[in-house]
Amino acid sequence: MNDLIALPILIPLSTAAAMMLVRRNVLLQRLIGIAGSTMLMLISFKLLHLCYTDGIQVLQLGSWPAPFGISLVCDVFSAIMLVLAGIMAFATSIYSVADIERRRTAFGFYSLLHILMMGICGAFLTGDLFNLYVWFEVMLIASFVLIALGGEKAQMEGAIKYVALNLIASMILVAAVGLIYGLTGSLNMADVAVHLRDVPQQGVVLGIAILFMAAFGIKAAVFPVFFWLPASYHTPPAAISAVFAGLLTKVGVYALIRTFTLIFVDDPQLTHTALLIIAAATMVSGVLGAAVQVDFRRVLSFHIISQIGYMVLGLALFTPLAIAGSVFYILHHIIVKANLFFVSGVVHRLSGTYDLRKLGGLYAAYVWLAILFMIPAMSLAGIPPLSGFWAKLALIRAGLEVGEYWVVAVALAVGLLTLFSMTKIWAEAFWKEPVTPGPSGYPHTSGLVWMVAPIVFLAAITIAIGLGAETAFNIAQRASDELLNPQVYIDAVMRGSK
Amino acid sequence: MQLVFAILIGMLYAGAVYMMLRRSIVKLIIGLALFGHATNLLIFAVARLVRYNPPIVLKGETIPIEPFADPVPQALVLTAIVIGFGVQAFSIVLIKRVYQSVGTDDLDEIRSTDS
Amino acid sequence: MTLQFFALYGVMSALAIALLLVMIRLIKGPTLPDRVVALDILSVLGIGFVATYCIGSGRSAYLDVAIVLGLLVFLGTVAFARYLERRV
Amino acid sequence: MLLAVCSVFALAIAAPFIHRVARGFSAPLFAILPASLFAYFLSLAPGIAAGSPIAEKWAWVPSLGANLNFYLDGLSLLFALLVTGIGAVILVFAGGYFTGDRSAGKFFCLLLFFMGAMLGIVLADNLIALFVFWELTSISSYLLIGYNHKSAETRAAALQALLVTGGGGLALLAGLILLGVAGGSTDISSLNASGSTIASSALYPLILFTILLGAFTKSAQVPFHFWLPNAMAAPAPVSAYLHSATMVKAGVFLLARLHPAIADSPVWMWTVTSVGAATMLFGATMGMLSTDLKRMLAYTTVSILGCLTMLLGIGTEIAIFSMAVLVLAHALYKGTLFLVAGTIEKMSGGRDARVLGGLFHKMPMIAIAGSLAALSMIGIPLFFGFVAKEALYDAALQAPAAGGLWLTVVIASSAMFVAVAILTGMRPFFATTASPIVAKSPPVSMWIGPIVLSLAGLVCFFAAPFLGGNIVYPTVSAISEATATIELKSWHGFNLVLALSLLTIAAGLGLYAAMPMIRKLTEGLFDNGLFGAARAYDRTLDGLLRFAQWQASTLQNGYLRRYILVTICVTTTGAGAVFILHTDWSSLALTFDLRVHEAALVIVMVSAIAILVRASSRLTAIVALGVLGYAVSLIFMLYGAPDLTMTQLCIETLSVVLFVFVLYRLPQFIRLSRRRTRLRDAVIASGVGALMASLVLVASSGPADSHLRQYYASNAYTEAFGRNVVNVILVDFRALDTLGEITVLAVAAIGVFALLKLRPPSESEEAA
Amino acid sequence: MNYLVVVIIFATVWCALNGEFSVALYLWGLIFGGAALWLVESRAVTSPSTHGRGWRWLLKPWTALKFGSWFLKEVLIANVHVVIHALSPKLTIRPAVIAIPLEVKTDIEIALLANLITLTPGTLSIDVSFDRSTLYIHVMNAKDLEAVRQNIKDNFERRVMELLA
Amino acid sequence: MRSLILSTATRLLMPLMLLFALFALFRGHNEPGGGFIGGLIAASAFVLYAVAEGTTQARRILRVDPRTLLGSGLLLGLISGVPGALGSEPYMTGIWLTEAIPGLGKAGTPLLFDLGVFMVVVGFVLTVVFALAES
Amino acid sequence: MKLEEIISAILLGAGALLMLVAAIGLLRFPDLFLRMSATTKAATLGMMLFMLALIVAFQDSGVTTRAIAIAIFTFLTLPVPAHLLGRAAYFMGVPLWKGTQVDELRGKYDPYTHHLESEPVKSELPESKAD
Ligand code: NA
Ligand code: NA
Repeated sequence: MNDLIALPILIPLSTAAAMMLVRRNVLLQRLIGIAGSTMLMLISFKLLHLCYTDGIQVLQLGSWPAPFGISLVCDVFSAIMLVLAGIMAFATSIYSVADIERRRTAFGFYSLLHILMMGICGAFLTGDLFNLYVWFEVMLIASFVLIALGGEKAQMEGAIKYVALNLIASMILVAAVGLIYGLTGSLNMADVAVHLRDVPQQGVVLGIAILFMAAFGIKAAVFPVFFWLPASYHTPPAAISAVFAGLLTKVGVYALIRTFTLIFVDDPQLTHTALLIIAAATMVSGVLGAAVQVDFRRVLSFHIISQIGYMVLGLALFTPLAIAGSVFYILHHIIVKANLFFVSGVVHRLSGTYDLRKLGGLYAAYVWLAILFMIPAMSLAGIPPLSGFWAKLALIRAGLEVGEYWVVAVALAVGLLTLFSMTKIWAEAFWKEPVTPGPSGYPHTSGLVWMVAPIVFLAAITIAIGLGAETAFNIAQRASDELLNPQVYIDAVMRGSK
Repeated sequence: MQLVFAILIGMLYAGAVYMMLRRSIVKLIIGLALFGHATNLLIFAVARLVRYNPPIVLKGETIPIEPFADPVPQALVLTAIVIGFGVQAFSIVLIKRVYQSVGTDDLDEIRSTDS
Repeated sequence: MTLQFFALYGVMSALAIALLLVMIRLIKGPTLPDRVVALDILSVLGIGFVATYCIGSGRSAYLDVAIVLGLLVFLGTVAFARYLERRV
Repeated sequence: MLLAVCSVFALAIAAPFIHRVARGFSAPLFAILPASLFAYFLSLAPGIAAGSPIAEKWAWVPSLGANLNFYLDGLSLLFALLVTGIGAVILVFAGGYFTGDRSAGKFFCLLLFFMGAMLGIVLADNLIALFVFWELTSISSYLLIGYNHKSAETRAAALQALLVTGGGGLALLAGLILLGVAGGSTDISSLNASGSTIASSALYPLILFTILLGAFTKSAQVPFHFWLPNAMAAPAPVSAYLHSATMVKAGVFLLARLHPAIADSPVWMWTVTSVGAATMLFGATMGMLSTDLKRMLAYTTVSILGCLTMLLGIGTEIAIFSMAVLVLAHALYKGTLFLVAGTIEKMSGGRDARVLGGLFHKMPMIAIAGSLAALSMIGIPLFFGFVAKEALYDAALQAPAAGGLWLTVVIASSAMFVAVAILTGMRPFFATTASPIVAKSPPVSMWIGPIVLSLAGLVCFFAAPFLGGNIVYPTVSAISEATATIELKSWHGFNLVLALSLLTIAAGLGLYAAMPMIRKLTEGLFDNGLFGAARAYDRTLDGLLRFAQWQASTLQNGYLRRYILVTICVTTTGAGAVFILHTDWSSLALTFDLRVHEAALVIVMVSAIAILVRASSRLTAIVALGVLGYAVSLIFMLYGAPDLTMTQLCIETLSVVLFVFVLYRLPQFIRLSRRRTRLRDAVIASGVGALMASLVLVASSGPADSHLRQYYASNAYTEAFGRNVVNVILVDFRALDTLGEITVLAVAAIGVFALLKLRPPSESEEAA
Repeated sequence: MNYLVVVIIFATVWCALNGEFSVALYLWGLIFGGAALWLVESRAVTSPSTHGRGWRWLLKPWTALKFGSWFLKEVLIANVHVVIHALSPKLTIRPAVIAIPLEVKTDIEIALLANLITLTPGTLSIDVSFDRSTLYIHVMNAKDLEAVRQNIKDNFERRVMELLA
Repeated sequence: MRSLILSTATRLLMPLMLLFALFALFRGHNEPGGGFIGGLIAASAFVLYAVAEGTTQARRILRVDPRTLLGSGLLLGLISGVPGALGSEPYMTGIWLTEAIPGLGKAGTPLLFDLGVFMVVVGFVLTVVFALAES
Repeated sequence: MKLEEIISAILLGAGALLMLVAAIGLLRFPDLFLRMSATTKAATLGMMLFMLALIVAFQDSGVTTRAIAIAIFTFLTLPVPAHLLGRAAYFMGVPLWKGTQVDELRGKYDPYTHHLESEPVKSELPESKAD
């Protein structure tokens, strides 16, 4: 038995709980926060290594055999996601030292961040549908609080929309889980996958599949249910936006991929065609939304949607290469998108605004920042040899291989528009001459190194993934192989239980 | 009774949706609360309803006496209720703060963070 | 006719009618305190309900529900009353 | 070769630092690397001419077919020499051009970066690697065009170039992938060996279309030409290097590189040739009619690119031969002319061909370089341009189809080149002006480059046999399989081609003489943006943005109600449709077995819902919500769930308390929505209700066989020592759920506390 | 002293809740009762202001029993009235809100009196004046207001004082 | 605002409610009850006190900040799973004393977990209610 | 049916009838105070009867003690809401039934401190806010 798998859940929780006990001491909170996230990152790398060499890892909590207890399952896909969560936790913890003021820290920012991580890691690890719902809720409530933490007016307005729409998604999810239990009498994903095949009423199974799709789709912010994201993601401080933008929506994508490769695979004609259309519409509407924005972070927010479309595209195409492409895309996008939000935070630090119309002159004044922006921005636009290129390449190749030319055309066009948006930010914030006079009190450079260090760290990862794409892609392919052979997963979970 | 409960759950959902589509934030929260009730009852009912016998092992026995109610949906619903309570508490405080900082409870006037 | 049957059908029906009457008051109001009173009596009706159900099902485990009803539910009414007074 | 490419990139990265240290001497320092690479490649030429290309293979991302494979044959050698040789010259020139500019480090970095990418393109033997470098040139071109980024026009031009070439690049990516799929390999050399397989593949039309799109946009073929003249917003060294000598030829290079693989079809022949011809004619015309020095040069570059494309379309051996020669000749004279124009601009501040004149005294060396280059462009014997033109005429004459047409285009264009050459290379120096133009004298570093390049035109004329043997022939044999039978000679003797050449020059002189009249006639006719592709680009971009604006204001309109409406409708419609269509409704058995008290509770709940929906007061709504909650808890009790009942009762009570605490200061409900809206919402709500009801009904219609229920019930007491199975599930069997759940509570508490106590500075000030 | 009494009562309640009176349970009851009381700061419960002269009524079981049976009787009789009023086709009631001057002084006395009045059908305590001198009650059917006032003073208040004195 | 009748009733009811909360907590493994219900009842007792006597008084009575209960409850819940993981069994494996404690029944780590739940629930409700009442 | 079952049934039936009466009272009585009278009273006795029925029916010490505990708890909690609601009703200006003979409480609440005095207070109550 392998208790290591539980650590990505337990480490953030104990970190968070410990910090709840030292509420007054901001310095100690920061220390514990960074220590906890470092541990999380290291453990997740260890897990990835373990999964890659030894295959799927399973932990039956409380020694109750599957499907009766809750199984924690770590396959390569989960492990990849955990590694990303670890990296994000680490980077955000450091970034927040400067970006999150004392008042927010004193009111539990670091606890919330770690509980968010706990929920995210739990969602990646669990092999149980209801438990997945619970982790979604943990994540959700932590994100609710983080998005509202600070109480600015814009935050309040964004939060109400975020909360309302995400709660609807949660309710849909839990109803769907309940229906699954009614149909199969089971909650363990592997067990459900087995039992669902024998259900006589396939109509209700499909209906439930759509409910799952809707619930995870809302969480992932796909067309046409993405509204909450652009309404809220630009409202909290940059550190929070970054971790949301990078990780949170991807949990929805993770869940979509997990359920639609493991559980709802019997009628891909219907479900995956639906996903294909959703993917295309998501890509387009997201990128078009971004095209007209004039706020740094709002541009980025709309792009999240667009890129979620790419990730769903891989799932919809449903070939080994496509799924590997999706996994790779997630892998790349989390790092890159979070980094762009980090950069936006630094930009705000330096010029006091996120408004592209008011920004300018950053290229002349801060070349290092320009480079740090360019790396993730160009990666996002799919410019080789950065990470985004390989992700796009895999997906486009997968699309061409199965002859879905229209979707490839859409994906390519969206890629161009992404480039358009990135250059827009570049031209407005970096190239253009600044509007004078800027807001008073800026640039505000104290502690800036805390914010820049994680940006450099993530940029280095982006370059490393780009140049060392073979390694990353091999891991993604392994994940894809496992995902497309659900029997392996089922066997691993059920091993020794009967 | 399965039929009656199905209809009841349907009505709860309908009420919830109708409330959520109103312009007042308070109604939105009430709608979400209704949604929660509907969902809890759905989980409870879809796993079959059994009258009288709770899943409790009586003194001197080692298993509950059949027919006993399925304990699983009970545990699930309990979890969902408590989670829902936590979320609801947060939500209603949130609407209070929204009202304080925006000065209205008309959702149609809360639009500044969208384009 | 057994006690169980009487409890589950006869007594329960009477309580059900009482419940509906309370609902009518709840709908009619006319003032908010009237509605709160209706809410308040539900706890007593509930205790009756629970007791009857205990007898009808032969399971005393439900009795704890009655304790909660007796000990706790009035808190809602108390909060309401305090609120109503403070609102003026 | 990997080392060569990497060394350039490494130098690019180091450039800003070196520049900071070396200041004015940095440019010559930088030039050492390309110059030595030039020498290195030149030293390889004999070997390659002898028929032994050099291949180099490095695995990169083999899973995606991307490898750093390089291949040096005649074609790549020709272009590699151009890239490095002209690169070295341009670097030196740039050193003078940017004298005193302390931030020029960025420029050198980008220029070197571009050089590395361009070198990568011409050396790559792998489709994906080629594409990688291809995109890098687009990006560095963008950054270089926008070097003077404070001007909005410059930024727009840079963006335009990027979008057009980037868009084409994406099409190219698809094309390359398809090509890889059709040919079963991503290695260009092996694809080139399987041209017939590819041409017969069903994917061939698509492959051709996408690859041509990529090549045409990059090489500024009509109708994608417009970005190139606008790209003249770039500093002169950039225009000379990227937009004349190297990058814009990448498209041509690509067509040549893939020629064996994809050119084997009539579609290719007709498309490529006619697009090329149209571009040639159009570019020449526009070049002649322009007044801005750099635009004139840009348009003639477009024209030459068209010509090169046309030659590749014709595809005969002589055509390809001619293409190779023209590439070389054009790089030399056009590079010079761009540098000359750049110097004039830098020194005098003017670029208008009509006004400039009399600059010879200020910049004699530049004047000499310009004149030499102009003569080469005109095609005067003794200059390499002459050799190129001869070959060109030959190729057109020998074209297998429509030769007359191509010849006409070539002659007409060449005549116009004559006028442009005089206007750009000679007139600014020798014409007399009403008032003398104020200008400074350029430093050595600025004239040494143009002089070297223009003299190279002379040298090449005389070195034609050497070039033919070592560079042109290997190029031809790299593209077409036949062994080269044509010789590159400086002088062919008096023949038809020479006669045509002379005719061309005469016509060109005539055109030059008639320029003022032509200008007057065509004034305003070809104003930029008035017609053609540039306008289409603007309109597309505008339309797209308008559409995006519309989408944003329609979808993301800020109305939460609308969001909820869409979310719920989409979910319900989707789930409902598949569910209803795929369900066997006949097998559904409905049971109706309800006790009085159950019915009463149901009635209570339904009336509570009714009160809620119609409530005009918030407090009534809360009371009704409370009643509903209590009723739900009693329902839990009726079906064997005392734990649930108690929890629900407690929570309902506490919820009432919370609601009461919070609603204390909120306003009363007002009926805000219209009747029609309410009706619509009611219909939607009923739909959702109906769907959920039927889902419950169908999902619970099968036999109940939960193995979980059985397992928990039989093990709760014996294994987990608890009689209350529900509690055992909560704290033991599924304790992880509970752990998550209490975490939710903890977070909610922190959240509420923070919401209430942590006010933004603005609000706390108001309070104080 | 008061503290100990309360803990013992709590231990008894603990056993009652468990439905079993064993030594082990009683001990746990003492522990948990003590803990609960400690948690709420025992003074709030055991202070004289709450209990007046303390828990001496425990030592007068006879008085307590008499008090209990009297109260039961009152409830029974009054219930009949309420049933009649509620079911009679015409409303024949004559309600009133009247003030009752109080002699009882401690919190527990006043509260017990008020609660008894409320629990007994036909009467309802509305509030106690701030200076604790007057109790305002609602009477459902008062033909003679003075008689009602007198009944409350003589029966309710006297018995409460008797029990708690 | 203070009501004598409410205050007096509260002083009696509140400890009774707490007692019942403990009862529900300890008996939850065998009869209806458990950490959630117990916690909710205990919290309700303090809420009642807060309504009757004011939040300041209620906070004073509770002695610890309810937010401390959150952290320590979570930690307790978390740690209760550790003993099970010390051997070769997975995390959260229940460890039970072999003999039942007289008057309480069998004791094991799942009950500690339930205690953690209890603390978090109390902490949650009180953090929320106190903060709301004070705002 | 055994004797204890019959007794239990009678107790249950009587209790249920009392609750029904309380509900009828709640519905029929014309003002808030009368309604509260009706409910608290009938409920008191009705509940006692129910608890007795439980004791008789189960004849189990656990049930007996808990039933008694429930009765005591209820007695402690029942009057409190009635008192608080009545008080609130006065502040809100909820009208008394027109047949009420006297209202000695009117005018004795201080609308600002919310203190109840034994003598009439001078200041006026705000107008009705009932809904
Ligand atoms: Na989310
Ligand atoms: Na929820």
